[in-house]
This record gives sequence, C-alpha cells and structure tokens, in this order.
Amino acid sequence: MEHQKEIDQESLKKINEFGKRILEEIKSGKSPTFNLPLRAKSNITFNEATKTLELGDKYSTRSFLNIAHTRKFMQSLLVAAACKEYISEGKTVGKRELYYNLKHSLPNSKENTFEDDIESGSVLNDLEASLNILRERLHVEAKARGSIYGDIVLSQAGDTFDCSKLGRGGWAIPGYVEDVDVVNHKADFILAIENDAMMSRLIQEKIYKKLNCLLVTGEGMFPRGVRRFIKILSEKLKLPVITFVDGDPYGFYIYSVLKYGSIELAHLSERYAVPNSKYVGMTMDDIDEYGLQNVTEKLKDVDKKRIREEMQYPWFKDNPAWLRQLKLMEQKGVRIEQQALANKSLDFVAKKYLPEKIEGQKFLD
Amino acid sequence: MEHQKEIDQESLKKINEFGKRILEEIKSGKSPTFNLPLRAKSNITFNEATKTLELGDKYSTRSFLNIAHTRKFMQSLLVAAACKEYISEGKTVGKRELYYNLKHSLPNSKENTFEDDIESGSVLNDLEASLNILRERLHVEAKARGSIYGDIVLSQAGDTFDCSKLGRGGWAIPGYVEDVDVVNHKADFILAIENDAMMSRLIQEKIYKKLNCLLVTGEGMFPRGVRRFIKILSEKLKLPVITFVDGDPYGFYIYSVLKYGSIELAHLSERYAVPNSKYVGMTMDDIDEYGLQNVTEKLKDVDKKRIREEMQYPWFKDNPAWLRQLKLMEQKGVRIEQQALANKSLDFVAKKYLPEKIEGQKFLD
Amino acid sequence: MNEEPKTAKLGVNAETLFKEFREVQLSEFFRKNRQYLGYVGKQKSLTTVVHELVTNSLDACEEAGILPDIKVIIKELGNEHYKVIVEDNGPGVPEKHIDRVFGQLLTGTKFHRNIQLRGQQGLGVSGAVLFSQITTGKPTRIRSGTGNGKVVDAQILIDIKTNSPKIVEKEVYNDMWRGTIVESEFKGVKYSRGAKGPFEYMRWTAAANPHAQIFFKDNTSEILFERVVNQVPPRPKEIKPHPEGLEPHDLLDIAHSSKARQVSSMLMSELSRVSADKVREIQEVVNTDIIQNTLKELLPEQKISEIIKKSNLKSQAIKEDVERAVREVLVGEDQQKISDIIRVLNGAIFDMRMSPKRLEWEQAEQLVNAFKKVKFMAPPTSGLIPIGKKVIEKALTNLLAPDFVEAISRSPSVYRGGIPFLVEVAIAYGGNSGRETSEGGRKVELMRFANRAPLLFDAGGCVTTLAMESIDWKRYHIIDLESAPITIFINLISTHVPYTSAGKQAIAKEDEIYDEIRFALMQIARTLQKFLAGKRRVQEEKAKKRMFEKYVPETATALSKLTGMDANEIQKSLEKIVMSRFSELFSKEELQENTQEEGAAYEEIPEPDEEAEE
Amino acid sequence: MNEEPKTAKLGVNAETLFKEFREVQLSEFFRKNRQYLGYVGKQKSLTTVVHELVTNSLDACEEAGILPDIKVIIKELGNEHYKVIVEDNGPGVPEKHIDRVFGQLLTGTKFHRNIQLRGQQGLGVSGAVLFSQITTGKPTRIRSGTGNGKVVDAQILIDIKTNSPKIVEKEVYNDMWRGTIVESEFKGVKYSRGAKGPFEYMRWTAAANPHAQIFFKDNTSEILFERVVNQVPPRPKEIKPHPEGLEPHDLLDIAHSSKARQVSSMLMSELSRVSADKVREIQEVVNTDIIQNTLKELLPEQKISEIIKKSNLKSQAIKEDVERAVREVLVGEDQQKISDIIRVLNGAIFDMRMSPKRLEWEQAEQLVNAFKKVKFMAPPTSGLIPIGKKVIEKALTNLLAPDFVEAISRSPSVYRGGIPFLVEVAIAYGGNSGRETSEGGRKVELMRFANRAPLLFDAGGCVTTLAMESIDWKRYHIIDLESAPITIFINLISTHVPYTSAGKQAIAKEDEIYDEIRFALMQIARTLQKFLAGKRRVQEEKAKKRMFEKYVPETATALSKLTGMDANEIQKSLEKIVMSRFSELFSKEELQENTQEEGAAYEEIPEPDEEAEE
Repeated sequence: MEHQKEIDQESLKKINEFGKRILEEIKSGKSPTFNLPLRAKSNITFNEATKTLELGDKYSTRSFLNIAHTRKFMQSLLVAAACKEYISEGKTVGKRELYYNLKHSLPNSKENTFEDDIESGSVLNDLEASLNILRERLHVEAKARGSIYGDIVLSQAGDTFDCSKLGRGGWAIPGYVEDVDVVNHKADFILAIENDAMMSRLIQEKIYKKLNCLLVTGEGMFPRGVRRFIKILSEKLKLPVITFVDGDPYGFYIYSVLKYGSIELAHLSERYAVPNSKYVGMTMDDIDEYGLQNVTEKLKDVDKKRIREEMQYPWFKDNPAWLRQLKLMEQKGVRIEQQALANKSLDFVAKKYLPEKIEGQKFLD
Repeated sequence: MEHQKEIDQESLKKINEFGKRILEEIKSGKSPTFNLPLRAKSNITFNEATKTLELGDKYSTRSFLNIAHTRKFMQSLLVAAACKEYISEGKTVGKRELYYNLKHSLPNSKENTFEDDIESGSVLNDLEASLNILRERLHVEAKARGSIYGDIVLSQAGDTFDCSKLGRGGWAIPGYVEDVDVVNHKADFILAIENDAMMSRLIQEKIYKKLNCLLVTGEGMFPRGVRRFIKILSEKLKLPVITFVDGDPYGFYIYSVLKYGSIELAHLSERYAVPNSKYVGMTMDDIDEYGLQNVTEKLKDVDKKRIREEMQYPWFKDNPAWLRQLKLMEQKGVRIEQQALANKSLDFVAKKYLPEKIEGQKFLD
Repeated sequence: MNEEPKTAKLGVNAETLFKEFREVQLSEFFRKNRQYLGYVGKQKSLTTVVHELVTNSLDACEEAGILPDIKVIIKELGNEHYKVIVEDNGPGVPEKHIDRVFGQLLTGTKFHRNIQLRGQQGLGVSGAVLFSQITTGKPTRIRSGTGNGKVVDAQILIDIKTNSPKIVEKEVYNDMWRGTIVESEFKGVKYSRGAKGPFEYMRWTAAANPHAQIFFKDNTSEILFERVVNQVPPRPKEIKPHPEGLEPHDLLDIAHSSKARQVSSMLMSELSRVSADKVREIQEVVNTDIIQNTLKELLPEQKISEIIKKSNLKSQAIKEDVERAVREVLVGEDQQKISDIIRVLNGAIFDMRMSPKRLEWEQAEQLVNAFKKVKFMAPPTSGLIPIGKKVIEKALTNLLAPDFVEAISRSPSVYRGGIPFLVEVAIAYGGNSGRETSEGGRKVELMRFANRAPLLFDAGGCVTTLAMESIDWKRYHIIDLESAPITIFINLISTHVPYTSAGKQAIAKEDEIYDEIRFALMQIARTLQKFLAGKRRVQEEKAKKRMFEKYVPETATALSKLTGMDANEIQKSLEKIVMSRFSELFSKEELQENTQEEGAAYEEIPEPDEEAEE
Repeated sequence: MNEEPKTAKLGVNAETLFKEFREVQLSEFFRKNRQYLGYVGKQKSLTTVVHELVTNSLDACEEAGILPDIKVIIKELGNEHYKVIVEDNGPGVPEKHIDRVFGQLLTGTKFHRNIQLRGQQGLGVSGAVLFSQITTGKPTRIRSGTGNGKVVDAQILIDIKTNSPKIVEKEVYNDMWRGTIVESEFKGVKYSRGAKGPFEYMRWTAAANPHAQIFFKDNTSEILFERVVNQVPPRPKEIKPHPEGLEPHDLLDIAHSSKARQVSSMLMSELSRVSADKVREIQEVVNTDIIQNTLKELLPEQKISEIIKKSNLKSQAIKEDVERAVREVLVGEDQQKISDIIRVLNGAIFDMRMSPKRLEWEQAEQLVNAFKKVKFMAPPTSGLIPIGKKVIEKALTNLLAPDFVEAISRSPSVYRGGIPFLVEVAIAYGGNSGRETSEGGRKVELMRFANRAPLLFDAGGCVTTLAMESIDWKRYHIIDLESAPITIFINLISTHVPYTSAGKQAIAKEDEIYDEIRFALMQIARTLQKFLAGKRRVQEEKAKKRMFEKYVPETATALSKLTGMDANEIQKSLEKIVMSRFSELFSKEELQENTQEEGAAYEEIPEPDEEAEE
C-alpha cells in the first residue's frame, strides 16, 4: 500500500500545480488558460523505435474567454477538483459515477454542469492529456470486463489469491489495477484471447499447464482496464504477450491497439501499449493450412472498408507480412474466427494448433 | 465430482431414448417425428402459485417428411449426437463452438449442415425443450460474463476459493456452474446488481460486511449463466435475492426475468427463475425521496413503448405497487440510474440508501 | 392618395385605341397556338398527324359499314422533313365537301352529335393540313372517290386569315375507286420506331381494331397487321342526352330547337329515359319547390304543406288542381288574400303543357334541379360499341402469341351522373407480351385506348395508369409487375371521353371509370394467378423430392451416432419412406394440375352481356 | 385474310354520311371545352373571371395613359352563385364596338400585334361573358363611357351557334363619365379568401401594379390598396418582329402584306434589327447556299468555291456579278456549258430587288435559314416596360412593411433566339412578408407574375418556382427557406410569355429566363445575407456576455476547491476580466453594425440600366 501512496502523491502534485497556474493568471487579470496536447491525427506519429503511437508537441490552448471553450474550461476545473477529492479520500469512481457526482444545475439557469457522461468523459480525456497522467491515477477506474486464469498468485488490497485455483472461472479483472502485485508465478508468456468461450475451452484443455502461460481475455475488444493489467504484468514479469484473436479486420485491430496503442489514447501509449506483443492467429494462411475453408464467413462491407484503412496504418503499411495478410483477406473475401478451429475437433486448438504455432514461433509481428 | 456424474447419467439417458424412438419409427416405415412443447405466447402461462412463467401442454410435431421441417429435423439429430459425445468425453462447449464443430457441407451439395449459429442455437433451444433438459446439462455452456464478491467459499473442479479474498475484483463466473459447490459462507442475502461500476463502488464501500450479503453482477442484463448461478446459490443456501437495478423499463425487465423467467426460456423457468427475489431500487419514489430530480434522464420512445408492454405483463398487471411505478414513470417521463445516487455523495448508496431500504424492508415484490 | 390621379400627358381616346380592332379567325389562333392541337415536340407532332388521319379513316369506314383497309406510309425526305400518306377504303368525301372538310377548322359531322367516335372535335384532319402548311408552305394532296365513278384529286391549303379552304389545284377523273388518300409533308418533325412513334401507334391500333387490315411502311421496312375478325362493328348510334348530364344551357338549346308542342313531349322525345311517368314526377318535384318558395312569406309552413299535399302536382290540369287545393285549405280566410295567392301561384306554377319555345333560363334551371332529384334509368348504351371480349382475345393472341390471355368487356355504366361509358380490359402473359427492354428482357406494357384509339402520351396522370398502379399485384403473385412479360390492354368506350387536357392523351380520373377498370383488372388477375400457380406446381413437387433426398444421408449418420445402429441401413429405410410418399403423390398432383389448367382459366368470369358483344 | 373484305349489309354512301355536315363556331367549341379558357374547378373559375376582367381594365388604362382606378366587388347571391362587378376608369369602349368586344370570341386589338400586354388572345372578356351565360343563362351588363358625354348601358349575350353578339337591352344616356363597369353573374363557382382566390389575386395585382388604386370588396369586408406611384407606365410600343424568331409562314405573311417594293426594303422596314448591311449579308448567305446546291452536280467543288469567291454576293447587281464570276472561272471551257450554267443560276439566284409580293415559300425558307446564320443585334426592348427596381421596392414596402426589401430589374435579353424578355425579382423579409400559416407562423410566399398579371395556379412546373427551388439558400444562411418570413416576387416581362399550357398559369422553363431569374435571386440573396448577419451580430454579442457571466461562479468554486483560495475573491477577479473584455468590444461592435445596416444592404448591386427604369 506504500506503492499506492507514492502514486497518489505524484498525482496530487500535478493537479495542484494545474490549479495554481490558473489562479495566478486570474490574479494578474489575464483570461485564464491551460494547454493540452493536440489529439488530432496531425499530431500523432508512429515511433518506429518504440513501436508505439506517440503524440507530437503540438498544443492547443483552452481559454476561458473564448466562447467556444468557456463551458469546457469550467468543466475541466470541476473534474480536477473532484479528482483531487477522490485521491485524498482514497476512493475510485466509475466514469458515469463521476458524471452523476458532478452534475448539478448552474446558478440561475436551467443549464447543468454536465448534460451527459460524454461531456464529462471528454473533459476527463483532456485533463489526462493536459496533466500527462493516467485517469486511473486520478482515481477514475475503467470498465471491469475480462478475467485472468493461470499459475500466478496475485495480491491486491490486502488479499492474496491463486489464479489457477478458481474452478472453471478466473479472476474478474477489476477496473482499478494500479495496486496489483504479483506474489509469484510460473509462466513463460501471456496469452491474450479475444473470445471468452475460447478462454473457457483453453481452461478446460489445461493449456496453461501444457504451454506454461497465463490466459487473459477481454471478451472482445480488450477494455482499458485489461490492457493496463496486461501492460503491468508484462512489464513487471518481463513476459512476452501472444495475441490470439479472430482472423478478421477487427481481430487485427484488437491486436494493433494492444501492441501500439490507439489514436484516442495516443497520449498514454507508453502506459498502455505492449510493444513486445506478437500475433499467433488466426491468419489467412491458417485457412488452407488447417483446411478451414468451409467455416469461413463472408466479409461484410464494413470489413472491406476496414481492410483498406488498416493497410494505411503506420505499423502495417511497411510490414510485408501484415500487408500480405490484409491482401489475402481481401482476395479471399472471408474472415476466420478462433472458434472455427472446433470444426476439426474440440481439442484441436489446444492439442495441435497453438502448440504447433507457438513452439514453432510462427508469429506475425 | 460424483455430483457431476449423476447429472451426466440422467442426460445421457434422455438423449438415448430420443434416438431410439426415432429409429423405431423409421424401422416401421413411418415418417420419423418428434414432439416439442410449443414455445409460443399462446402456450405460456404465468403460474400464480409458483410465480413463474410456465409452458402449457401444447405440443408441435417435427416430421421429417414435412418440407418445412426436414432441415431442422436433420439438424436436431446432429446436435443430439454431438451433445452425447460431449457428455461422454466430459467436455463443455460454447454455443458458437457447437456451430463450428458441426458445420460441414451436405454430400453433393453446396448447402451446409448449419449456415450460422442462429440456426444451431434455435435447434438447441428445441432440443432443450423437447428433452426437457438444460443446455448446460447437455454440456453447452452459457456466455461467461459477470462476477461474484463476498464472504463465501466456493469449490469447483477441485479448486476451493474465498470470494472475499480477491482484491478489488471478484470471481469471474464461468459459463458452466452446474458443478459449483459452496464450502461455507456468511451471508443473509444475495444482492444482484445491474451495473459493474456500482459493483465496484459497493466492493470499495465494503457493503458485503456491513449488510452481510453476497454481491453478484451480470453487467447489464444478467446472462443465463449468472441467472443459473444465482438460482443455484439461492436454492442451496436458502438465501433471498435482492435486486438492485436502474429505475427504468429495462431495469424492471432485468428484475422480472430474474424473478419469473423469460418467454424465450419459459420451458426452463423452474431451473432459472428465482421467485423469492425482491426489488430494492431504483424506484420512482426514490427520485423525490432522495432529491434526485436533477439527475434523471428523459425517457426515449422505446422506453415509453416498453412501459406500455410491461403494464401487460402477467406479474405486473394485477400488482398495484408495480403499476404505480410504471404509471409514475410515464407521468414523470424520466428514468433514474443506480449511479445517479453518486450525485449526493459517493458513499451515499452504501451509507444511507441501501441500509435504509434493506433494513426497513422497503421492497417491491 | 385620394386626389384625382393625373392622366399621362399624351391622352389617347377610345376611338384611337379601337382603330386596330379586328376579328381573329380560329385558323390564326391555332397557327399561333399549335400545341392546343397536339403539335408539340418533334416526335409527338408526327404521331399526332398519323393519329388524326388514321382515326378519321377508321371512323369513316365504320360509319359506312366498311371493313377498313388502311395504309400508312412515312417517307423521310430530308433532315426533319417527312411525307405522310394515309390511304383508306372508306366511303370517300363528296366533291362538294372536300374543300371544307380538309381546308377549314371546326367543320365536320361529329362535333354536335352525342355519339361514340374516335375523333370528336372537328379539328383533326384540317388541323393536320394547317400544321403541314405552316411547316412547309405546301398544300395537302387529297384523292377521294365515293365509288360513284368520279375521283377528285385536289391540293388544298387553308386561308389562315379567313379560316376558309383554298384549292390550289383540282382534277376530277372517272374511276369507280372508293376511298381517300391524304398525302402531306411536314418539317420540324422526327420519326422514330420507339415507344411513342407512328409504328407503335399503328401496332396498338391493330390491337384495338382487329376488324381493320393495316399496312405500315417506313424508310427501312414494312409490315402488315392482318385482319383478325371479318365483321364491321355496328354503326354507332346517336344517343339522346340523358337528363342527369344536362346543364340549363343545354336544355334551353334543346327546347328551343325542338319541334315538340309541349315541354312534356319535348322531354320525352328529345331526352333519353324520360317516360310520361317521369314527366309527371318532374312536374311534381318542380312545383313542390315553386309553391314552397312562392308562399314562404305569405303563409305559415304548415298551411303550405297542406296545400302541397292536397294538390295533385302530377296532374295534367295542374293549375286547376293547385287552385282547388288552396281554396280548400284556406277556406274561411279573407277572400282577397286567397285570390292574391292564387294569382301569384298561377304565374309561377310550371305547367308541362307550355311550349318549349317559350322555356326560359329560370325554368330550365328549375327543370335541371328537378332532374337531380328524380331517379332515372341509366342512359341507353346502344351508342356504345365495345370491341368485345372474344375479339380482343383473338386480336392479342394474333399480335402477341401469349401463353395466357383474357379479356373482359364490362357492362355499360355512367359517370358524372349521366355520361355512359364502358371499359374493356385484357391481360396477356408470356410470348411477345410486354415491351422488350434494351437488355433483351421484357417489362410490362400498358396499351391505353379511348374508343379504340391509342393513347401514347401523358401516361402518368391517366386513369388507366392510376388504376393499374393501384392494384396490389403481389396479392396475385405477380411479385414484380414492372419487369413481368405482361401486356395490359385498357379501352374506354364512351360518347364523351373525359380527357385531362386538350392534348387528348390522358383520361381524367373519374371515380366510376377508375373503379370499373380496377374491378376488371382484379378479376383477370385472379385468373392469371391461377394459371401461373398451375404452371408452378409441377416444378415445386420435383424440387421437394430432391430436397428430402438431400437430407437423408446426414440424418442417417447422425442417428447412427446416436443409436449405434448401422448408418447404411438407416439411410436405406429413410429413402424408402421418401420414395413411397412421392410415388403416391406424383400421380395425384399431376392429375389435379391438368384439371386446373383446363377449367380454371375461365371460371368465375360471368358471361358478358349480350349487348356488350357484337 | 387476303380475300376481299365483305362490307356490312347496310351500305351507307358518302352523301348520306355528309348530310349532317356543318360548320361549328368557336363559341360552341368553347362552350363544350370551357376548361381551355381556364374555367375549371369552382374556385379557379371565379379567379379566372376576376383575372380576365381586371387584366382587361389595366391594359386599357395603360394604353390610354390613364392611372388605373379599379374596383372589384364580389357578392354572394346564393349557394355557389355570385355576382362579380369590375369597374375601371379606363378609356371606355366606343358604342359601336361594345357588342363585339364583349359578345364575340376572338376579337380584339391585341392578338395580331407584337406587343407586351397582360392578355393576348382575345378570349378574355368575351370568354367570361360566355361562362356567365352558360352557368346562369343571363346576359352580362356593361356600362361604358368614353368621356365624350355619352354612356352606354347594355346587356349582352353571345349567340353561341353563330359566335355573334346579341344585345338584350341597351340604353344610351348623357354623362361625361369615363370608364367601364362589367357586371356578371356566375353559378357553380366558389369564393374563398384563401391562397388562390380573387382577394389574393388582387393583393398580388396591387404588388405588381403600384400605379393602380385597387378597391376590393366581398360579402364580409372591403379593402383599399392605395396607389404608391403617381406615374402611368409608358405605353407599350408595338415591336417589329425580330428575324431570329420567324418561321417561313410568318415571313410570307409579312412579305405579302408589306407595302415595300423590294424584299430588301421590306426586310428593313418590317423587321427589327435589319440594316442595309444585314440585308447584304443575308443576300450573301442565301446565295452561297443556292450556288452550291445548284452547281453541285455540274462542276467540281473547287470550281464552285472559286465562283463564290469571285462573285460579289453582297452586290446590288448580284446576277450580273455572278455571271461575270462564272465566265472568269470557266474561261476556256465549252461555251454551251457556260451559258447553261448561267441560265440555271439566273433562275435560282435570290435577288433582294424582287417584289415581296412575289416571294414564295421556298424563298421564304431560304431567307429564314439565312437568318439563323447571320448575327443580328438583340431585338429592341422599347416594347418591354418593366415596373422598375424602385417602384417594386416601394410597392412591397407599402404592402408588406418588411424589415428588408430589395428588387432587381434586369436588362432585357432574348430567349429562343429572338423573343425579348426581362425579369424583375424582389425579396422582402420580415414584417408581413411571407404567408401566414395556420399555426400563426409565417412561411415563404412566391408571388409570380407575367407582364404584371398574377399567376396563382400551377406553381409546380413554373420556371419561377424551379428557379427559386434551384437556389442553394443555405449558402446565403437562409437555412430553412420553406418557413422563413420571406416574400419572393418574380415578374416576367415579354412580348410573348411562353406559358406551359393553355391555362396560362405557368411559365415554361426556357433556359435563358431560368438563368436570369436565378442570377437575380442570387444577387439579392447576397444582400439579404449581409442584412441578416448584421442583425444577428448585436444579439450574439449580448448572448456571449451573458454566457461568460453564467460560468463564472461555478469556475470560481471549482478553482477554490482546487487551490484553497477564497471562492468569492476568485469570482470577483473573473468577473472583472469578463467585463473588461466587453467594455472594449461593445462600443466597437455597435459601431461596425450601424455602418453595415446603412451601407451594406445596397452595396455590390450595380445601378440598373437607364432603359429598365421608368
């Protein structure tokens, strides 16, 4: 819990400085302002060295006297003040809870401080970027969805538990994981799985023992909390991450967000992105390699559009192996799901597919 | 694990009988058929005594020689044969895995045994109804989503774990819970929570200690697996269930499905519905009682339509307290979320709202 | 602004202004407004020419009881310059009438008669002559023989300033030939073989006039539409006006030119459906109103009612009867008042014995108002000459070689209260039905006719199109009418076709006509549906058998897994079950089908009225 | 089917058929086809009556240079029965013309003249008389004085069979009064104060004729539209036809009735924009074609070109010049051939010295073809009398009391190559602009006029509507035109208005007209945009200040929590910052704004041409 204290001290310091600067501007009779890094495409670059999306150094300035900024300016101060309070009281809140907590009507007006949680969410994003600090460290937690299973003993909030001793289920990853500690573990890598039913299959087939790995699922697109958790584990334990998702543009996207970060969170890439991730499947080659032609699904228009977009992603556009995958998909006009492997037999994925590909290092990078 | 064996024996017996009956019809030169209970509104009644939805005794007959049935007939046999195999091998599969496992093209044809998992899902529903057996007991597991937290020690698949010793997270409830056993527990009731962020708040506020309860969330509409899990816990431990959801037509619906069952699963109500559930909130009265007028949301058209529908539900239509809620909502034209309580203060829900209402037995039933 | 407005400096007085006053002739009016005659657009103008000339020929032949033999030749002479020749074997035009028939607008035999004819306004042929003249400056050449041994060959122009014929050249020679040839040139027009051109016009004409032999020739090809029936349609009869359709000015016209001595006999002899009984009824209605209005101020209502009740308003001696009633009802009242009332009433009471020549507007109006309150029989339909169900079917069979054809000739009815009409509707399916698309497929074709004359333009607002589009064709299992190989034929027969505009190309949506067309379309659609269903059934049964067979092996394998029994054996048993189902069924189904196809096509269709058949 | 068709049993010969042959008068034609005159629909019929009578009054006043003073009274006499009285202070109709002006169709002074007038077809007033007569049987009462001391009071009917006037009663008495009163009854029509009724018609008339004083009265109320300008528009002049708009038959007409001795002088005197130079040019073009066609078969192309080059085709002595050129080019060739060629050419060459009386169709056609190749000045516009920018603005200001109004009177232009026109467009915003909706709001109103006469019906296909709808109003920050308080005024001035149909209620989409309207609309829309922007600015600045002030307390509280500093103090500092920002700004902005409102509304708009102003 000492750990937690340090984190909070630093966060408080940044918030206090933020308030002080604004106050000083007001005192000197100037229109109060604050800067925040521009989160537009034009200010986002792909760092080839660190393999992550990064914000450039363009800034925009929020000014109270700019009619287009005034409301947001006020909202930013409200959120900052609230976060200061949460940290001081040692509480974390959800995004929507934050909204409700701060919503009230302005004096002599029908207008509210916030009209919906999209407004408060966007202010939170700004504040995160402006203070250069994770929202979790402002005590706003992410959506809780996803679980972990495998030979690892974790501790949090005074509890210690073994994630391989949880029956058919796993540990439900909470929205706040900054304070998770690893007590001990036996694993060579983390397997990040798109689909929760595939997670169940692999738990049943005891693959974590066979391949010595931790299983993590986010039930679809990995939410922030899960990505942050994977990042923390992989950093603390120096474990590589192997991604196992559907062979379709959405699966590729899940992988690329995990590995490189997202445009929306480019200002936080270093705290989210897991550059050492590798991609094990599904690939377009798997279809012929494993005879899965009959269990592919046709691409929808939205898929095709996404393929075109992904071909332009900075990490794909100069990567021949990935471009080949995307082109193959376009040619074949099909996608292939993880669970399609069940067409061979239920244990095919655990007995043959994953061992063969992981032991043979057949990855896309 | 003996428990598990008994369950499986009974399931196998039913499947075998099903196959045998059909085989005998074929041998005697008749068009093979099987019956299944009609799952139409006309055959669903609300049992006032047991307080659950029930199927009547109307049956429809699937016949191989009826052009409208032929494909489904074949599919039913395919699914039955596969389930027999899963049970024998001690494996469970997901719904989509089942689909992939059974998909292949028919001889000399471009047609597949199943074209999508909607087809296989619907056949599975039929088989469940026809054999009068839970799909979980045919080893097809439900979607895994949701978690439990509180003073309870569970065991499954040889593992034993304490659900109050899992940090800020809980136990991720798996899709298959037939074999969960309770080792011991300290709880007076189960609190079923709609929203996962509210779950996090209540874990933080340690309400499970304050009120002596188990916290379960399904992250929105409780999925089958979670409902089944609540049902098992509540039956095994004789614990009442208190439902805490948003004060809107959807929250009411979540509650009513938990308590009475759903039309889709009317044939399985006795295995899902938890008739001893009570409703603690949010109610329309809470808005004025707790001064939440400023954090309501306007009803959408779809909400208004749903209110009208719910007024016709058999369990609401003669229940003055519930009708009053629905009419109030219509009049006010607003809904109220669980998290709106944060408008008072973050710990308001745990310090005042829930204790006051639960200890004062202020429930809707 | 209330001051006297000042006049402009140059005061101009009325006499000066009227210096240039003069009368304008119709010919000059139409020269400046040729669009009123249908001469608008290069393509449409040429089709209008053909329409006017052919219509005239057909009408003439039929009036004379001759089986028409029509030749239409269109020669391209230069850029947007054509010669049109239309020849018929009709009765010919007598020499003394030729100049005015072709060289003067608004003359002819038809305009003033209440009779079903294709053309009606006396502007047709002379309009074409005018159009030729104002685009080429040339006269139209007419050759005509009446079969009496003389043939006239004349070149005719219209003197536009005076609307009178101008014979440029004329020759009369001896020949027994009978018929008329009109030969005329036009500039600024365009010929196309497309949907709205002269060729299509003649093809449609052939469809609605199977008693005519039609030869058509253009610069690239020629075609003969052969005669399908050998009988001239009966000569259309002039129909007396029906009381319900009259306006006061019509009635006045009729009354003043009638030879009848009394209004009562005038009504009976000049109007249709007016019997002696009806005359008495009219008299009662008219006079009830008159007495009420006249006495309104003089007597209490109840007294007036008594007088009306006691008078025999149907009586021949109506004035005496009314007088007697007044005396009876007012007995005991002041004598002066009684004689005043009688005097007033005597001046107002409408006596059917009065001379029609003396009928005045007010009285005509009273009569017309009474007509609306009296129930008359529907107008006689002897003037309506339908083509007839069988003839239409024969014509379309000949023209389209369809797989299915059915026509309905509905019984006559009236619209707007008094104008008689009937509709004839047919649907042809398959063969050459429908219109060929540019991709080689076929799409639905709507052939519209008014008194057998094709309507090629302005389909949009036409009642025929509206009626067709209002039908829910899906109900009859015609899923996509738009691209079905279907020809729909609709012919409106009436003494007065209610065109939407002067263009005479679209029929107005009169509710009664709309309903009749819809009714007929639905009736035929039902038969067509049965025809198509029968055709489909055999196909479907074959498909069913194949389908069962497809699922057998998979079912057998699954059942084998479930029961442990040999898959091959199960499969054989299942196949046997399927075969036995179909060996029974096939013979039965095929039998049913044949019965359907023979009988059903014409069931439920009532026999057409005697009257509606030729 | 190739056998001789058998004739019907009752052979009827041509003579019998033509027994009933007779000429039909226009009056009878229109009696049966009243819709051609606009008498269709109960509401529209009544508006048409008012239109015809008022149009006639206005035209008469203007021709005589009198400031019009028009009274329109509509009395309801019974169910669908009305009396219409239209009175003017015009020149009156001389006694000897009264019967034909009102009692005969297609007579009048205007039809044959190439002049800008509201009515043009000589069917207006007499058509109304006919319509009255066939719905009520009653004559129309005319009172007219020419100011010479005599006033005629006559009751007139039309003899429909002969299209001739029938005076029922006539009285002449002494009075110096000048003007005309037409008083007529109609049945089967309906009066409404709604969008398409007589009241609205007169309101529009007032908008486009601000030199007229208009009094309108119906059963419930009366209104006076006062005169806004005290000047009669110049008398419209007759314009000579422009060569580009002529067809051969027009030219022949002109030539044959011309008093000129030679074609050359005929062209110059009877047509506009034909100078002596142009005559020579025409001669050259005509004869180039003639020589080429005539010699085509006789000489190689190159020789023909040489001859044409060497001939002075513009010369007066053209035949001699051509002959000389032929001889020069063919020098050395066979003499017989040369004289043959010269003889042929002599017969063909078009010599402008020929008498116009001898002009034949073919030559007229050659001339018309040449007209198309020669470039003429646009037709003179002296016949076009626009209302004028300032007058329209005055009229609309008076009528609508708008916040903004601007009009444009465009310079004259031609459409279809030769017909002169100009458009006048105005937009009014605010005040009573637009049409009131049933919910009390306002929506856009399009006032359409042809030569100042309102067009109330058939707005859909009218070029004015199309042009208005084609504008991307959003570009001018008029986000929702449909529900804006805007009146758009469009007046087409032309010697020949291209109506889409006989109804004369919609103007055809001629590209040139469409473009002119669009251009004017866009130009005004730009000014309107600036006006609206200026109006908005003050509002916006005030709103801004309020907004900043609203957020101050909340911001102060939050910052206080964040820093521990006193909230009140922070709030005061913030308020000071906001105030100082606006104390600067407000004075500046308000200044700018005033400049805008004064100056901007009319900037960028070019001064209208002299000619387009009265």
